[in-house]
Amino acid sequence: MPQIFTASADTRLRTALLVFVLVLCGSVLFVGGYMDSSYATLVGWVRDQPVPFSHEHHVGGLGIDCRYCHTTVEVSARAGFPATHICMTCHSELWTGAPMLAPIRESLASDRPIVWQRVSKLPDYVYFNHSIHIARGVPCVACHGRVDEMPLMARAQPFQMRFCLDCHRNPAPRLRPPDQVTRMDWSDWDNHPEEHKLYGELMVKAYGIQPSKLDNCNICHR
Amino acid sequence: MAGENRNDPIAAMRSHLRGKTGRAFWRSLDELADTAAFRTFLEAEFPPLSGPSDIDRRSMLKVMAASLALAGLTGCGGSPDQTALPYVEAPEFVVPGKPKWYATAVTLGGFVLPALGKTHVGRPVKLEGNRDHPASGGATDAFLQASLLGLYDPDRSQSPRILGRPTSWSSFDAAITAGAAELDRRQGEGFRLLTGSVTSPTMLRQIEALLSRWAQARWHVLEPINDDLALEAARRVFARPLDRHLMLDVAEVVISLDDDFLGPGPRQSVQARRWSTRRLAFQERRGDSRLFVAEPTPSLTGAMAEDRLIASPSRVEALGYAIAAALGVDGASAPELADEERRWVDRAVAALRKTPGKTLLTVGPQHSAELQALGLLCNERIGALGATLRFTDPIAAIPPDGIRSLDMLAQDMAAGRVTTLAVVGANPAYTAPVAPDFRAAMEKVPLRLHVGLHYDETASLSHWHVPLAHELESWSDARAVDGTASIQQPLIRPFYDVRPLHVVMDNLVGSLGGSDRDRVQETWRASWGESFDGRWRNALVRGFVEASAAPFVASAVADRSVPPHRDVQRTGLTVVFRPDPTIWDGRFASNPWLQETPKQLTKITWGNVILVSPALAKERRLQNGDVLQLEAGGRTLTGPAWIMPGQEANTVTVTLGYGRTHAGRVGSNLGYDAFAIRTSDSAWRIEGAALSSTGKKEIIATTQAHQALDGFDFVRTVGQPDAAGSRPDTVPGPNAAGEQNSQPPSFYPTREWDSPSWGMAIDLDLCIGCNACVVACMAENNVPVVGKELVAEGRQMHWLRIDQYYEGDPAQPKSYFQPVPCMHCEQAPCEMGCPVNAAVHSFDGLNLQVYNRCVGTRTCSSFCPYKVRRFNWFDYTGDDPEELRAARNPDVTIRSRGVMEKCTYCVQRISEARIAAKIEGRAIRDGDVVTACQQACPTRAITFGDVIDPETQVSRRKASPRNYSLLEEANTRPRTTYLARIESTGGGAEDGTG
Amino acid sequence: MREPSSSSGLFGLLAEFDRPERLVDGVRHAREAGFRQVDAYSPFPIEGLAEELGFRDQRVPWLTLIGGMFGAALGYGMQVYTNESFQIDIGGRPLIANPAFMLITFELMVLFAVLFSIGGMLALNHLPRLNHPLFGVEAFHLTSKDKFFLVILSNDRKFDREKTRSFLEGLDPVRVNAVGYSEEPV
Amino acid sequence: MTHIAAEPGDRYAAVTEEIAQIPLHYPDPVAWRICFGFALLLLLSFFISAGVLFANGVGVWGNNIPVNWGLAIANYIWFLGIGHAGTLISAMLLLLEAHWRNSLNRFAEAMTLFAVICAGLYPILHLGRPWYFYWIAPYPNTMSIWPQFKSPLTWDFFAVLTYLTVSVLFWYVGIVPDLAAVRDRAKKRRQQVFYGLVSLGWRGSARHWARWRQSYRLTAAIAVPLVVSVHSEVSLLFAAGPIPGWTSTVFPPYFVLGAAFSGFAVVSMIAVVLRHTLGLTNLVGERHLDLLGKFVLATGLMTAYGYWAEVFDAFYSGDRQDIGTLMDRLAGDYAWSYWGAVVLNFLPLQLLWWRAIRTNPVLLLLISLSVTIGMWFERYMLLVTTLYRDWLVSSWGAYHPSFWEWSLFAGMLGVFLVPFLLFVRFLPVISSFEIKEAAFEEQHDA
Repeated sequence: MPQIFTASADTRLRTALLVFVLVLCGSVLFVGGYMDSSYATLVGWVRDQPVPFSHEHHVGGLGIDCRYCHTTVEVSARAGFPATHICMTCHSELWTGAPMLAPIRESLASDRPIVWQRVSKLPDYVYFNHSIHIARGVPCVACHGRVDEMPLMARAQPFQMRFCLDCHRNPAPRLRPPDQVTRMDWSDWDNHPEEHKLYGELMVKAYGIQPSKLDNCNICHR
Repeated sequence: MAGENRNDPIAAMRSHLRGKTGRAFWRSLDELADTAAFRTFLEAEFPPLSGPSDIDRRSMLKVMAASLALAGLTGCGGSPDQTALPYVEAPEFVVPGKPKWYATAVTLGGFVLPALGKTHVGRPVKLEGNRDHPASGGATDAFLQASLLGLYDPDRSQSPRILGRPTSWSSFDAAITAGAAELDRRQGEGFRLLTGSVTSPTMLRQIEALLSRWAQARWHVLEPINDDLALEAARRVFARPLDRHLMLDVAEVVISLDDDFLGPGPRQSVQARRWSTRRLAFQERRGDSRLFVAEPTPSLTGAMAEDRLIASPSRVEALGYAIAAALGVDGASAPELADEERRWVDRAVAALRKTPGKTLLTVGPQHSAELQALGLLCNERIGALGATLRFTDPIAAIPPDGIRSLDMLAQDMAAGRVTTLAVVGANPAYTAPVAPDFRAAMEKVPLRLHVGLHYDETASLSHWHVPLAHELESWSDARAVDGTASIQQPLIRPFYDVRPLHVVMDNLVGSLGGSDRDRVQETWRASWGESFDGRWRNALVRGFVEASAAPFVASAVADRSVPPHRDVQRTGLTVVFRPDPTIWDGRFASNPWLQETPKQLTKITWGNVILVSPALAKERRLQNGDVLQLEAGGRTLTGPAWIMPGQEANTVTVTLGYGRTHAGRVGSNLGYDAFAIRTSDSAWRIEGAALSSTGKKEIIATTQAHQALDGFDFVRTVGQPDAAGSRPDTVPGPNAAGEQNSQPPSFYPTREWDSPSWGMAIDLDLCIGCNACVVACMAENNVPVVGKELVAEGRQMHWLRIDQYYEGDPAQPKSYFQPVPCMHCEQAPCEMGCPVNAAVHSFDGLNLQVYNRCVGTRTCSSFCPYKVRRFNWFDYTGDDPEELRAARNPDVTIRSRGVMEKCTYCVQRISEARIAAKIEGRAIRDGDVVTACQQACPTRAITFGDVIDPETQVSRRKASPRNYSLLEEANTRPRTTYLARIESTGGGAEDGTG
Repeated sequence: MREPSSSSGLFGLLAEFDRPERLVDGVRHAREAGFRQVDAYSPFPIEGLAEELGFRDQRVPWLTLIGGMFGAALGYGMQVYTNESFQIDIGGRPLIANPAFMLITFELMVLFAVLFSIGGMLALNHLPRLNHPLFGVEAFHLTSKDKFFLVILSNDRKFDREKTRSFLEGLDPVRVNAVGYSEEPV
Repeated sequence: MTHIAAEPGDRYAAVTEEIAQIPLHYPDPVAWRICFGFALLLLLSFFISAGVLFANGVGVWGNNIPVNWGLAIANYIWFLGIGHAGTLISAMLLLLEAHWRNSLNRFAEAMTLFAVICAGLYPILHLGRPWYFYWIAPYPNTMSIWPQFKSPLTWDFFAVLTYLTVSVLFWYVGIVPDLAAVRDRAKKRRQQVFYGLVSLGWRGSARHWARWRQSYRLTAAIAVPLVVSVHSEVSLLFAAGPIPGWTSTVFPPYFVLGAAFSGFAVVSMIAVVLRHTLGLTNLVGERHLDLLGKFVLATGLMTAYGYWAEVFDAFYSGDRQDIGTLMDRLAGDYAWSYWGAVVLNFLPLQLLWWRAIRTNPVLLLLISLSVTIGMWFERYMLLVTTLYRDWLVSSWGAYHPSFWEWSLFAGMLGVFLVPFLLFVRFLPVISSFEIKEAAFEEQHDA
């Protein structure tokens, strides 16, 4: 009986199988990697805004407190976007003619809201409440990052369930004195963890925070 | 088919196995009648290609997707989620994400239903009862809960029309000023104003102004469901019209002659609250609470009665005379009574005599003035006047011609004496009696003007139509049934191009411009003078004007003459009219929430039926859904039959409000129009009617196919306020056996719960099945409406349903209500069934449904013994119109297609309370969390709270010996438990009667 | 059993029998004659033939056992780990509900036992093997039909082209062929 | 197989030719094409129905609350049940050294394979959000949440997955030597390459045979308990819930036996059809029909016992809810499904007591058909009669499958038939080498 396949056919067959397996593993790894990549999480991606507002300048440079613009962060679920009037408190005096600020003036004139692009956005089935986090001393940087170093606002953390759970399951290390929550650069605190390593645990006790309950579904989903 | 033959083998087999026979059950009337409903189900469910056609059928709701930019709604950040729209100038005190509450009111039949409006960034999302209100004390009803949706109704009229064609306000202004000038010249001759019942001081002020300006003008009132006969009766007895007020919180014994005082209507929440006050006291053995009812057709009051007698309207009259005679009312002669009637009268009178001064006899306001007058005399005999029955001057203004008001108008129009007819907030073309023929007469009027929320039947008959602003978006005032005045303040700026009532009223007399706010303030400034500012603010904050309730008047009997009892010879059937329990006289026809709310006793949605008695059905071989032709007084209507247990044998009941032709895309062309046979002199009852079958069948969308309790112990009853709940005919569960809170054994570890851990107790002794909780739940939790066809297929979405059961002989059964939310079982089968952790348990005892994790295997529902879970078979919310999106509660997730949903114990309110408590650094207090259903309940039947803390209200109720859990034998350890209904009264039991 | 390197040019000598019994005898004689690099081919498994060839390999059963244990451990471990990593109260059931876990544990045990067993079998048999010197032999296709073959490989210590051929002739086969290496399909 | 030529060599040759020739020169290509075309039409109906389903949602079906499972789950159980016979026949009988199995096991296993695929599709199709079906599988994810391993559905997921994989491997390993035989008979280059590849270069080395036997028999030994476990777990999908009429300990054995019952019935049907169309009367002989008939009879009687046990349990417990459910089955709106199951599964079965009827292909076919339909009735009955009336009378409902459910069912038959017809056409439908082996051993024992 004549050979059906050449001797090299086996080599080719085995290579093919190997390649197939590799591609399989590869694609799995790729999908996994993609979900964590900033393409999926949008971490570090800047979005075009009607006005190129620089947190770096206003927060880092001028040292304006977060709450000056995000007025309701302490009392409401939402931090709140600044009303045009808040911008104009200063910019009716400074840079009054700056073309960059035209949309602000236009908004004030036409009484139409400025349409900002959301950067830190959670799905609608997630109910995040700013006020309680502030009250417990979870600093803004924990989720929003060093906005004082962001010329244009970008997402600092992957807002995935895993990210929320990590903190909810072990809040202690992230807690600060509530009066320091809006403080961006607190390197002396952050650089010497041993000096305040007890603080978090004490606060967790003081507030009666029970991480075992904080990862329950109804904490965030309704 | 399963009927009797189904149960005999059971009985036989059990007698073999258990050595004792089961009791003889009767199953649903349908099975007696060869499962008609299931056949209709079958027809309902077997349209081939049901898929796409389902979508089409639902389009009735979907076409609402009117695309319009809503000026009032764009600023709410609710727009496509990627963008954020901050305020330009942040309004003071408005915190995005935090709701604000405003005290206001909606009205029904002119009377105030006091409400607190919850708004998110200026958008009303929920109405709740006003706890401070002297009359309601926070009680609400389905109408109050649902009127929020009326605000967002996409079918509301949105521009003035002339001859049906939309036109501009300017052209209307031009026309109306010209017309007014003309009328000024003619002293208003030929001008007629037709309104609904009016309690609003401002409205009255404007009407008086109009009438004084035009001496010849005349004002008429049309309120299809009114108290005219009651006022007439008062006029007979007291020589002046008086409003009656039932002091049900005082009355320990109430005899109701066909008076459904717990039933739907403007007085429901107030009277139900009073009744529950008495009932609660009685539960603590403070005084008695007994209710005797004689009625031709089942009512909520009858369902709560300890002793219910089925009597035709004419027999009700006879009973009235018999009681009067027994009480010794002069001139009252006892007519012939059947034994059963005789015994009932004896029991009733005995009860009346027992606690003088604390008894009350009430006659249905739909009965003849003679009978009601007799009732008043009886009350005088038993010392009820001024005690359990008190009077005030009429709260609603009485038009010049009083009871004949509408007939006069019809005559004048027919005689051509009317040149201009202005209809404000009424719909005579639909609700006016057919005789005298109002519509025909109306055609004769040269200029017809309609002012209303919708372009309705009357509008279509009018030259001009003027769109009104909704109560929740305009300023007004009105009085509650006790006379307490409320200032209605808008919760939102009108988002259609419409005008407020009081502005239009002034437009009529040619004065343009000005705001409704000024006009209302004008009214009150007049009466308050100096102290206006303070009192105005106070009225707005509290939701009512302090101490504005009408004072009770001493009621001296002027005329004791008793008209002789005329015993009508019954020929044929008796037709009785009733308002529809969910859409009233049709004014709520375009409200999907109310349309989909099951009628309390029939569980029918999206339509009305002709109620016939089981006996009549048997005699005529009728089945549910058979289309009948009803001939009464020479007029006919056709509608589907519904066999009503407890209906008087030869009485058929028709309900008003359906069969509308101009009720928008939701409400038009549903059911039959009972106004078509209603004349002004037989407005509530027609004798000598005839019934014939058309041989057709109609699909009836009901949410409960089977209402026979069959001796199961789902609803338990006790004889004593503090007895353990059980039914004599069922094996009592552990609770019934007296060992409270003893849990049946289980394989699973018993978990220790920290406080707070939530639970609910529902007192079946208080629940009157009014549906307020059902609608409140829909409003709070964004529960979608699915439409008639899907309801007929068993796909309604109500998270909270009220099961209605009959027990006993179908001719005169006992009737029970049982609200069934999710039980939040501690050992929940649903959770065990879910493969993806979408149904899980929380640390505070909630049975959670995580919509965004659900993949829709529906195992949870298969495993749920209570079948309280609801599934999104289609995308029910995707193409909701902008308005309905605006009505949604932003604190509750909108469920997508293919996910399971169910009662959450209002988890959003729990979270809110928990976070608030944490920020304030305190524990959650009892009462911090009030679920929507609990808040809505007029009788305080629902309590909710922490079941670990023994001091909470709910713990105290659960400690009651009447406490039991539904389907204990399933051992699911429900968090929602029930308190057994008390069947005979403590007082009665003490001295052996009752 | 190692095959001779293709450089030798000759794979071995192939004897064809028309009856299974003859093949079995042939194998026995070859073994007795001291040949070790012997293999036999038949259309169906013949009881005891492999043993005659000195086949003592028990690795497949062992692999199956290992696979089974691995699967079981994986299944149970996975369920315990996942429940511990996110502890959720499910209807009041115990967190680690062993009776419930047994089912998946069993399923995975079976799955991996079979995977290991069959995977191992193919691997140890060096399959797939599309090209083999024997396929070059004219009559060899009958091995899947009704003929039985005995081959003595050229790398056997006692292999001598002539002696071995005559030895095979002595076994009374249908015929004896030399099996060579051929690169391309003929 | 005494009717085959006495000379063993010729006997082997004859068997090989008879079987290996079918894929190479199919006897009746026209008839095959007609059947295949029909199957393709059904398959089309599957894709259309699935499309409509995905476009609109599960609402296009007749499901509702309380009956929120319907045809989909009933058919899932039915198909999976059918899928049990193949493995049972080939694995169990292999271990029992029952040589007659060799004429049946190949196509029985193929039937199993495709039936299990159909079964596996249903649970995915019936999901509310099928695009998330993979959430049932445990994989590390950004939600750091896992499947719920205490749920019968998760058990099913693993059971079906395992069963499918094992069946495929078992079937394939069993077919490889015959593929080699076909390869060696193939003349056309295309056929040579195809069969050469799929036969993995099998050449019948004694050592290969030895290892093959080890793993084949071990797999068989494991497959038997697997089969039992799979349908037991499917039964828990019902029995784990607290619903009267479901929560019963008799369910696992009841389901497994029912499964074997329906499976054997379908195998008998296929056997009759194949032996006729492919002219395999001397390979699939009367003896095989006879034995199949006996199996159907035996499992059928056990299933009948299950029916009786159900009735007895309900009355013995005296529990109102259980009796109520039973009464709904006997006399409720869906009594037709109960009596349909009892009648079709029990009465015709009794004919199989006679050998003459067992060995009569037509009668056997008809009886098996009645059993197959009867078992579908049973699945439908168990599901619907339980759900449409459970605990609370207030939530009693009704269920009527919609057009799209039926069309999907038809489509599913296409999903089964298309691959099965391809198998019949292009692969050896009977295990030739095992027949030869059996012949060899019989000859030796003799």
